Amino acid sequence: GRFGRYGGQYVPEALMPALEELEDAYGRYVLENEDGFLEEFHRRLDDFGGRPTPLQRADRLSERYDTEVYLKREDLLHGGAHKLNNALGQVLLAKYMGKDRIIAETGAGQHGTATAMAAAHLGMPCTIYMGERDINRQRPNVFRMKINGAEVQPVTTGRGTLKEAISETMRDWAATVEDTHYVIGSVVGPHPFPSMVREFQAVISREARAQVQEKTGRLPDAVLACAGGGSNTMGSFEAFIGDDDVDLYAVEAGGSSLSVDEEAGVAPNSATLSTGGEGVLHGARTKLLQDHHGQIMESHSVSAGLDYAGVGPELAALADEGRVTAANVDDDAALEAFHRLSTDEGIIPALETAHAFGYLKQRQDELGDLVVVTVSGRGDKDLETVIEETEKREIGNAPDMSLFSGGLR
Amino acid sequence: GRFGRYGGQYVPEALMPALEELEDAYGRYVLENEDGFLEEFHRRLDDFGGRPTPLQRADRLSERYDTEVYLKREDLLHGGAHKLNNALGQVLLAKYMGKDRIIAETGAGQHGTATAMAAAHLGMPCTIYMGERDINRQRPNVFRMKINGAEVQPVTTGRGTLKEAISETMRDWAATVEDTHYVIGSVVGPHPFPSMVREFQAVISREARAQVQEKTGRLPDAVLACAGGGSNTMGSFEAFIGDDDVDLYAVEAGGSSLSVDEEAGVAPNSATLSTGGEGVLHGARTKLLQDHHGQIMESHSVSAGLDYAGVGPELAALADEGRVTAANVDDDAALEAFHRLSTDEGIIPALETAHAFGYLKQRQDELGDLVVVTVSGRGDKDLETVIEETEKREIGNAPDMSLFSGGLR
Amino acid sequence: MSRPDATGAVGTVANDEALAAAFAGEPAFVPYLAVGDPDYESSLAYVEALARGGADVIELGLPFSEPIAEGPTIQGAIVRALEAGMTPERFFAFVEDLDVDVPLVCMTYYNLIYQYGRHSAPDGEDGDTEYEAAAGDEDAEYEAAAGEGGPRAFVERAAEAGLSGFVVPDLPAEEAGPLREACDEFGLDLIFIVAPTTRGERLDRMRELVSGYVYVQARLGTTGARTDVSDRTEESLARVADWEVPKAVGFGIADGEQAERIVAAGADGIIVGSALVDIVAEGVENGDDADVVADRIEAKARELKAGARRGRE
Amino acid sequence: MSRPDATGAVGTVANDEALAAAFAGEPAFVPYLAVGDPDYESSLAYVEALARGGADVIELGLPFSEPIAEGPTIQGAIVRALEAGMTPERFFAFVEDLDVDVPLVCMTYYNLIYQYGRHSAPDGEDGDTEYEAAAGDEDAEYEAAAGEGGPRAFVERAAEAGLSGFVVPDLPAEEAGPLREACDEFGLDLIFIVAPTTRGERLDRMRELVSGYVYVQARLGTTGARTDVSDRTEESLARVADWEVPKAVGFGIADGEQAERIVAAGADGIIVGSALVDIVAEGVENGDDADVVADRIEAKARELKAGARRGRE
Repeated sequence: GRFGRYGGQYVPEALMPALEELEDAYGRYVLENEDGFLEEFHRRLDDFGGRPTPLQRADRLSERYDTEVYLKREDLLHGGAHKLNNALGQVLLAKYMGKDRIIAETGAGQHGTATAMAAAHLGMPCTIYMGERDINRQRPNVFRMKINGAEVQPVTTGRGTLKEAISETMRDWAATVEDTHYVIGSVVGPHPFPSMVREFQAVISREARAQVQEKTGRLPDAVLACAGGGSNTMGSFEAFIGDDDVDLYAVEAGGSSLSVDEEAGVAPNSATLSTGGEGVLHGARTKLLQDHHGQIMESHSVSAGLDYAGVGPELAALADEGRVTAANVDDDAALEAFHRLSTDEGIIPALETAHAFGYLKQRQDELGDLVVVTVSGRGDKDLETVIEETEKREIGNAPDMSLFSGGLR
Repeated sequence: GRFGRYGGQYVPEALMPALEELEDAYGRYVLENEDGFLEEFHRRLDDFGGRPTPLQRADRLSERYDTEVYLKREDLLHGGAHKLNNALGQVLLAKYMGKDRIIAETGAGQHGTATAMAAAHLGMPCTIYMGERDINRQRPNVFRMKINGAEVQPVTTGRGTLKEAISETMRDWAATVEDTHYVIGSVVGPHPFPSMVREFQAVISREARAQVQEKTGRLPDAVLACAGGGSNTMGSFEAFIGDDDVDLYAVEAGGSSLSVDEEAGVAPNSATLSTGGEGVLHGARTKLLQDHHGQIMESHSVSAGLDYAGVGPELAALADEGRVTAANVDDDAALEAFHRLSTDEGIIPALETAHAFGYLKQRQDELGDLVVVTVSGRGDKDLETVIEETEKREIGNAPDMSLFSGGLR
Repeated sequence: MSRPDATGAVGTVANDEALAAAFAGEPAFVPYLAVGDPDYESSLAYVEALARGGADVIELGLPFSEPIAEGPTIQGAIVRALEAGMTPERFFAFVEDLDVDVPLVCMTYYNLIYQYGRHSAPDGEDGDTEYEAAAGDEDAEYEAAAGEGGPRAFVERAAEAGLSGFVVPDLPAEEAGPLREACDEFGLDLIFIVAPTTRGERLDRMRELVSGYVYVQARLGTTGARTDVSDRTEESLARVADWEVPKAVGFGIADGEQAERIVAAGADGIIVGSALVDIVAEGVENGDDADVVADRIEAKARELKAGARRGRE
Repeated sequence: MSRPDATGAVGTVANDEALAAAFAGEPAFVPYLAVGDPDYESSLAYVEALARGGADVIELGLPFSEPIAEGPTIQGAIVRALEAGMTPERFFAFVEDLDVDVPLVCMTYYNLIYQYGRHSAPDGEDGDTEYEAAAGDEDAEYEAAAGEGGPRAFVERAAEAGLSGFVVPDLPAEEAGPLREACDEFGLDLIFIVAPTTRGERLDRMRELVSGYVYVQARLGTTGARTDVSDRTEESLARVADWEVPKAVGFGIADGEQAERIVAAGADGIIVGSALVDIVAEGVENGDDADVVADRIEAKARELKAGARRGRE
């Protein structure tokens, strides 16, 4: 449960037995494949989820940047993002553990929809906690959860965003821990979640590593992945960690600025790896955006899915060690990259994903001859935001939005 | 170009040379694989599109209906529907033909988005015609097209729906036919479109036939696919046509009623195979919804993608021959099936797709022991409609919509 | 000029020499209007105004709900006519009501021709039964009930109404066999459109089937008035130069000057639709009296006819 | 009762026997309030009212922005306190300002303990500099500047302020080593929460680390007043029956009757938070004077204390 100085289990005592039980189940089913868990997991990931996802050469970006650019297409996973890898793994594990209810928190709604889908697929009742403000920003995702039969619990405390939803889910868990499994959505939280979620997401890089060698005969010079909590990042890096010549870039949300406003308790970014300090949040010691007292800051990103004040402890440790390079890209560059990938490659990426492509553009000359970028999700969920945010700025390569002056409706 | 009494080329003379040129190119590149067209097509379908799509056992439906139900997951194709198979094929063919511009029509927006994606992927300028009314009903899809760099041309004539958009696209083509390729979105229109689109979509059933044998060791008793124009249907059936023991069911939209209102020129359904008469529309002789004068009726379905007054000529011929059974399912049953698949299997289907599942429910006892149903697309695009239409009805298995009384925003 | 094997038998009033004759003298002016636009009575007045203005042949549009070959102007006329209740049977009644002395050609889409008389349950109100009664053919009725469509019934009725021929924009030579046969049976002409893209074998095929006149499409695209005359007009005319039928050029002719240039380029006649429909549309928009609009149409017809004449000088 | 190896050296005013002593006589009443809710001055009055009402120990909540173990009631109090500007340094000032004669326990989340004194740029305004000055330890200052957090500075300051111990709801025994060590160094108690799910080895581990008293969680879930007393309370008490520290039961105790039942079930004391915070929240909502609210709090405290006493009879 430790990654250098990070990790651990900073949770109420009532949850500790559940974490011990989960650690035991994770060891037996996931690491040791007891009862054929892994076969079932991978069969369902393939048939229900659509794995393996392709590794696609990006013809026009490769030409534009004079670098071989390959895309790991997690946007094609069922639900539209890499989130299902983890959600399906955990819901299945909960089933093996004999749990009979699933809870999860969600910010942008991607983890919530993935969990609701996985729970419906496996016949598990499911409650998703979501901040009221996020519910209003992400109504289509809320509806998808409800359509999949999940109960969606609005969280009205605080600003009504991800941070509050996590706290609220922990509260539910504290009361129901004996028969309920909490599906944490990223490589965050108390041990064994960071390891377990990374293990479920590692399928991304295990596939990508084999695919890139098959297509190009070699390993890439660099792997780029956007980083919020870090599940996409850790999943995209895991199989390459031992390949010392493969540079790993975790691209965080630079937001509107890397500065912070302590008075207001706001960091207008989510660049936790680059700018955060060590602390304890949501069950783990890791890097955080916090004020000097240790109160957690409100983070910000144009991409709701990166908008989190913490980051996975293992990723924080890898960044400290220098194995992973922490980078960040601001809102403007992410939007520009969103439009670039859409018009040049016919792939509308999630705004989270767009950050990785923003970095690719900025550092195209330094990343080597062969770069793999994970397309962590599709951008359908972000259309409304992209319209609004594009209108506010001068984005040279954006299409004319005049048809949409009234928004999507 | 003939399928029994159906098919042909009923188009303005100005377009005939283009059809001859297309027929020639289709024969050389697609049928005879000149210049390795098929390798490139399938490589791009795999890497860009995400093929092969899985064939998934639907565990809970299988139990519910006491029949082995397998799902062909075209909803996992890039763009969210089977439409890309055809769009990518045609845009690539246009490139091989030396065309330098793509046009297409779209109704619900699925074909338009697929074409815009394929055109962006292959670097072809692209204009999509779409009825003004459809634009207002399907704004997210319009935005996706624009984001992919396509020009979206609103069609203001008539009711501003698919029918008018097709006519308008034909007009553009009549003026630009020498350097422009018209990507027709279904197995409709003049020869060679019905054959060519079927051939591009046949990848669905070629994969499914191999997959179902691999998973179950046998061929299915029945294959079910929803039918609007018929591209999903023909794609889902093609490889099974020669398997006489495999029953093929084309499920059309029964709308609110199978009756027609000649006075108003409205058929409140799109059940062309079941209720239509022979006639000539949009370049082909086929079955149509028309009044006794031969004027085309306004069709209707809760599912915009099935809402078309014609049907592919080859499908009409197969239905006449009895090889394909024409069936239909009304709006209520389709909505019920939409909710069923969502809650039971964790797959939110397109409303088009839901019709096939509505039929599965109605005829569960008659379809045999092993049934393959094509999930032609995902339902994200239909959320708004589902909220509205579910609120209007008594759908027993629908989730509580109270969170959404204000719609998606 | 009709095809050699045309018979004109079967008691029709159509004159299969009428179209050829219309092109025999000076360059022909062939105007088009959508029948029933904006209403039956006005439309009668407008067509008669065309005749007074010097029309040599009149193309009467029977509106179809999906006019894929028309531009926005004529499409607008078709929508107005359909909304005012135009049907194939009313169209024939209109032809019979017309008091003009020039040959009339029906321009419509194939589905209306194909469906006519196929259904056995017409609505009495709009007089569809008339034809069934008039046809009085038990076999044909049975065929219709059995769902066998085809152009014969429509052509027979057209001949009876006094029409001289057809232009069917969505019926290329490849699909025209049955209609050609019916036209031959009832002595009507079948006009084909030669497009700027039509070349080689396609030309030969059409030349074999065409009668009355050939409609030379001046440029690519759909119908609609333009201010330029495409360079391609001369090329197109050259391709059909040795055909035995008269060559009428259409698509985009809007004024006398253009008419003059087209005829000077070698056309035997000019076909004008959108420029005339524009006048109807303007009248509808301004709420003008039908008389006033008819006068404007007549004046426009005179201008075009005069232009065509000048082209030959 | 403090652990045998606690020293209480290093010039602290904390009394490491204070908590044990508070449970020594009759059943202890241990109320909780969030410090600074709804403002500094009112909060002082409310805590003093608790003391007047018979509190034997008072748990003072230092508000943290992510209180994952709290229910909606205490969460509301924390939000109000943070909005009113409560900080760790003000919290210590508050403790020093308090005029009460009962031992005080700091209840907070680990990040605030961990961060304290780590940053070298406190804002003078709220008195953060005080600690830096008071500490006067060059090494500690260097450590803080280098970003090495840890509980030592916080515990030292707490001892100086006169606190007797800590309850840290997100710090299980596994992570409690450094805090336990610092508490030992400065003579403070570290209270652990035993949950209904705590069994076997986990109990042993906590028993080894706990001092002051053990907080027995009456039911699963988060803090919050309830009308029922869980059956699990007795089970939980049984699990810690042979521990040498007093057993205080909390979670869901709302009135004197419940307090009575809990003590009758074997508890050495009762912990009550939400029922008291409810009174504060009601006062805020109704805009009541702090004096009036303080009286209500004192009355509620008396009721609970009386209930606890009855439980022992």
